[in-house]
Amino acid sequence: MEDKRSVLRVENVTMQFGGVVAVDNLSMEVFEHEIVALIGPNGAGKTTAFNAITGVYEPTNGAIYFNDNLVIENHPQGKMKKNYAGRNMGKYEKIIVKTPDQLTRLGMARTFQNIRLWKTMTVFENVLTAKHLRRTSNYFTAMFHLNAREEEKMRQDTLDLLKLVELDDVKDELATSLPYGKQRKLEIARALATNPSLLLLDEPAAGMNPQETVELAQFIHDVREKFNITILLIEHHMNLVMDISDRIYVIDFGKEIAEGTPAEIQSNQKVIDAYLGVSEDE
Amino acid sequence: MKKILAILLALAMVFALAACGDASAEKKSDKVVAYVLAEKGDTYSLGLANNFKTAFEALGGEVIMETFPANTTNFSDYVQKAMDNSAAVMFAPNSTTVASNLIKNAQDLGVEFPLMAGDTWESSVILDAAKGCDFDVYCSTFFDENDESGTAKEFVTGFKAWLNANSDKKDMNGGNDIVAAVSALGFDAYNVAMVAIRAAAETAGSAMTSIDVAKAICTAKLENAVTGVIQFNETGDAIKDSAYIKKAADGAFQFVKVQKTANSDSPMSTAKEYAEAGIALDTANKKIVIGVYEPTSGANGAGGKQEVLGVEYANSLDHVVTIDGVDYEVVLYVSDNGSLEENAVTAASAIVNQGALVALGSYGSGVSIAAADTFSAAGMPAIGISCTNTAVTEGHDYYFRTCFLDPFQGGVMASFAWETVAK
Amino acid sequence: MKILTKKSMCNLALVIVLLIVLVCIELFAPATSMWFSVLRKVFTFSLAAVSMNLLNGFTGLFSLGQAGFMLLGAYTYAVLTIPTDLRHTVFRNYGDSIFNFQLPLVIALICAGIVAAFFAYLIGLPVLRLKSDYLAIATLGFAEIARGLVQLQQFGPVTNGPDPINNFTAPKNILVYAAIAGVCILIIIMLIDSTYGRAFKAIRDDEIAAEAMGINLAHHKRLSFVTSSFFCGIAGAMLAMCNTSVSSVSFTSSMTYQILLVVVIGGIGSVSGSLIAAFIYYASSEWWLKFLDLETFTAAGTKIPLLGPGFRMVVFSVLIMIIVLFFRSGIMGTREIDVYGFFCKLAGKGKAKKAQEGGAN
Amino acid sequence: MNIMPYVIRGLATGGQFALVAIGYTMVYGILKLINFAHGDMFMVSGIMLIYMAGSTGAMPIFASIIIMVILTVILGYLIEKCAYAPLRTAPRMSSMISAIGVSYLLQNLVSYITGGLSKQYPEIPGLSTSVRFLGVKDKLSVFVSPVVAIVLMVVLVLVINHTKFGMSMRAVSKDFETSQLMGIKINRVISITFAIGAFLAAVGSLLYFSKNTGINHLAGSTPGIKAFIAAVVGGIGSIPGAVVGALIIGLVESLAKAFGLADFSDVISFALLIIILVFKPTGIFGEKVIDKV
Repeated sequence: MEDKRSVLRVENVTMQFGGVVAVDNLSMEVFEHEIVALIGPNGAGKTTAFNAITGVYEPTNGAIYFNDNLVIENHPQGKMKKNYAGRNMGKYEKIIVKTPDQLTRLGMARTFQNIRLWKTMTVFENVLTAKHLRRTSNYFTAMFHLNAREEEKMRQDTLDLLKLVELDDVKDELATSLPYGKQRKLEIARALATNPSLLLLDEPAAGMNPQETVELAQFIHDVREKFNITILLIEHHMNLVMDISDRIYVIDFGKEIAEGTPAEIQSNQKVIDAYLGVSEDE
Repeated sequence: MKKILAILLALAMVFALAACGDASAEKKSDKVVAYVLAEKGDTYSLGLANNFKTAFEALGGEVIMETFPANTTNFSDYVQKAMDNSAAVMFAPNSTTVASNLIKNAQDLGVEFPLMAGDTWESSVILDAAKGCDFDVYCSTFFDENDESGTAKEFVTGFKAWLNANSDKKDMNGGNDIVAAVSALGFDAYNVAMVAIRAAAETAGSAMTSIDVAKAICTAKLENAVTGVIQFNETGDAIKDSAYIKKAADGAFQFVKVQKTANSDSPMSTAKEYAEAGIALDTANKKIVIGVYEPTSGANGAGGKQEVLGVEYANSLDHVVTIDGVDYEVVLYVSDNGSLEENAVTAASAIVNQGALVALGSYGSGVSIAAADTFSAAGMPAIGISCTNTAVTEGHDYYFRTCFLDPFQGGVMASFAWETVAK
Repeated sequence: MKILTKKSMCNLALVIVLLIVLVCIELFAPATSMWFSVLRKVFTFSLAAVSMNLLNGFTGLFSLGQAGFMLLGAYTYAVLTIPTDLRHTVFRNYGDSIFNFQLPLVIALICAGIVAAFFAYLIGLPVLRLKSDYLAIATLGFAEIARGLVQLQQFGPVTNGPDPINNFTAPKNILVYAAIAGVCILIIIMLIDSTYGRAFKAIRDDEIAAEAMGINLAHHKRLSFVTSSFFCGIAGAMLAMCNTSVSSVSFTSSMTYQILLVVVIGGIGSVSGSLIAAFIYYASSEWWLKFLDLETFTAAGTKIPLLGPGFRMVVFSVLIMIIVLFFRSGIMGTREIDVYGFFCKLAGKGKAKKAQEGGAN
Repeated sequence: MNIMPYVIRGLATGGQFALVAIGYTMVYGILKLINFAHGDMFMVSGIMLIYMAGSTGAMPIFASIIIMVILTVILGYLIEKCAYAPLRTAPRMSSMISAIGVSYLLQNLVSYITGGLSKQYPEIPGLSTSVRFLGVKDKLSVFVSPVVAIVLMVVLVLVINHTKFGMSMRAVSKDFETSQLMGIKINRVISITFAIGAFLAAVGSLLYFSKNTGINHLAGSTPGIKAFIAAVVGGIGSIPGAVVGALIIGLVESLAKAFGLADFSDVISFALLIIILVFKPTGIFGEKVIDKV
């Protein structure tokens, strides 16, 4: 495991809103070309951790490294200094804040739990617009259409991408008129259009029937192969997680309670207790 | 809740601070102080205010001048400022809408010094507002209703009869038959135009164009005008050397005095040169159109309508011109500029569109200036009736004017104010 | 990118036809016809409407500051194009203007745009972070501040204080207005079709998704706001040309509401909608519906009820309510003029049915 | 320089604006909508009284005041029903444009009826008499306004915090959908909110126009905008905030005039608005709202 390059390293990340500690000192690592899942019962802090990693929230404490260089670091400030309940109090001094678009520029693209496609745009335009991030033209060359070559390349790449994800047959449909499964695939395709090296999926199988979940599992697997990409996903559907994940982190009440391959996790007593509830005497 | 208490405590503190402010500390300047209040962004108001300031300071007085933003309705703070600076007179050349609130606020605050303004205050709105005030309200104007001299008397009786004969005309005048100065000016402007048209007919006959009328106006002279002899100087302004001062006293304007100042201008000897082709005489249906470019709606609607009435009354008395033995009917075309500068070009183009030979108006300097280029492009002369800002005629060869100018009016009121308060 | 697809060819043809009509009006219409003053206003306000649409319709930023930027553009243009000899007469109350040179028309227009864009950049820094309705009020506040400051006598030498500015170069030829408006609107259309235009539309549809796809919100909002204000400045300069005199009194918030009305009638998010609506609104309000304001009498002398000064504006305000309540998408909604598509529909009625059966089996 | 008269008149304008500002805050709290037409409703109630009891009308003053208040409340109710209810599900921009449309309609309608001329507000027996207090001579309405504003504020705060209806208003302002699920009749709550806002505007117009008696169709625009700035300064959504914000705005403007900044008085209140929006968008009393992804 060690010779693999570390793509994402989360160090002692804590999220505390007032008195509530949503994520408590979470540390995890995702290596190149891996599919890692972060699971946990409802309200375990998965989504909060995910939003801290993707720059939507600033973590109260801790650091996040992407391809081994520091992207986010923070330590308790102001009122939070007094009532900070977590550990590693003094370990982090620097304050580095990245907005979601800066992280995406670095190569971390994400999707959303409730699909957020651009509703007035067609399938093709949704993916084409995501190409905007990797543009080389500046405002004026684009305004006066002097970047015709780059525009042509963007459109061609979008077509190729849509073919890869088998959405080219509906490329001129309005994005929101597609069936649920296809909308999810489109959202992933749109994320891929920003040429990411790490894909972050926020409960991709939410609201899907078993048939669609199986198709999605296969799709995520293909994406990793075709695009040679690392994937971190948070999910509820156990069969999806067990089916495609290389490694799994389990968190409960914000704390990490287990880490390992799907087989280890299935037999791990703490995980079972967390999910099925434990008798009080533990 | 504790935030509310904190804020109310702070307000009480401000109260206490205000209470202990010593009332006696007003600076006592030895000079006679005049407080001038003008509307920000209003060309007429600021033009008059600046001229009053220079003239009053030249006479040895001290002037505090402030402006208020448009649409202000509460003037108590400004009146309070005048009282704090122990002003002897307040000069506030503003529209009647502003004046009605300003006078009422001055009455609330128990003001003793007189309030003065320019010609806009010569209207029934001011009479209502000034009812029961224990300070004097003066305004300068071009004409006085009970001026006994010759044509004025004849005009007043005729105009009153005409108003009472047509109820819709009376409504337009604000529901009464008080003769507004601007009606008298409208009457004179129409007659000057007629003199010019007849002079042009003499020289060019039925081939005459609006250019001939313009040239005729340059050297025109109206002896028995209601507002005194009318002749134009080099820039096209009537040569005026006196203004009537009136006081608003319980429901009517009382004539106070004629304030004279020297005016060294000499009348234009030769007509100006005009390049444009101008508009031809409508020989086909024997009609001469005179454009009436006035605000009949918007903030200055009231004044504009009264001006139109003066022109219409004059038209009812004299509306036929014989050119080369043929009788031409003189017809009026009223175009409303809604007292807004952005309508000026469209309203003026409508008059040009009607093929008028001369345009009369407008009430309000801003709209007049805005239309000047449209008239000059069409080669049509225009006679300003009550717009007093210098910019109306300056640089516009086609624009003339029968009323006096701001600098004149500012100077006259400054000398009148100085005489009434400084002695 | 193939520029000359069938669709754009037809649209181009339409533009050429309109140009020919314009040239005819310019050459043959009688000098006094109302077409001139109306068309000048139509071109001015269609540019203003399209630039407002770029901001409200394509980027989803609801701003009410258009009157302020037009004011800045109009003043910049007017002050920079007064002939040096007339300069003293225009600025007579304030000594002399601090600029004593006269710029050619095109350069002055660009300066008008640049000044408006510069102030847009300044006010944009603090204001663009705000939520939609707060942004509307903050920009409305900016327009009022701009008007309040420009009127100040202390700024006399620069803006001539409250006195109107006139005697600057004000062309009469409607083709000049058509050219200026045409070039600017073409640039805006090309911008909307470019990758930045797509980024603006992404911000409009879903800001959070746009940020997640790597679009720097603050930067792109500022670009859209500054560009829209740049073209608003030019529209302001054109308005100065139309009115041949500029005074801050006419740049009130009701001018912004009028432009908003034009954008709403045309359809928020449709450039051709704004153009059509600008023509209909200004042609009728300046000319066709002018009779609503005049107290006209029938032959028998009885007064036609309701007609009278101010009635025209009542009709327009009722029009806004009807459109915003019942025709929310306006004339064109978010569609653009598609002459080619229009003819296809007409010509291909039969063909389309057959194609449908063909496609079905 | 004795600033007491400026302070009193500043608080007076502040009090009058406060009653309008409360209307803005309540409507924004519930519907998240800036009711542009609120200022014009204030002006319409003034014009109504003129046509009933002023020079043109002939009804006794007290009867016409009561009728005016009732008519204003009905007007507020109608505006909500016709202009905002149909757009409840529409995008935010449409309801904002509809608000601007109503404001435009009211202004142009009154301008058409009055011909654009300003009319004189009738004498209100109590309020219009001038009186001397703390060394300042002015109309009674000047001294009464801040008191009335604070009293009505206290009454309203009690109603909202301690009555069943008040609770439903708070629920609706916190979360629209869930309060519907909880069986609160949304439309009734909204209509009553508009009615209260209209009532306060009517009382505010009584106080304001008895002092500034010349009214034309634009008389509502400045108070309307100043009241909204007050609502934002105080913290939109909070009623005490609206009153305190209005008092502050009134004071700032009067003191600016006192210290010779009269030329800038309109610019100052808008500058204050932008500063508050940028540095403390929730205003003095507002609470932070975190919108989740």
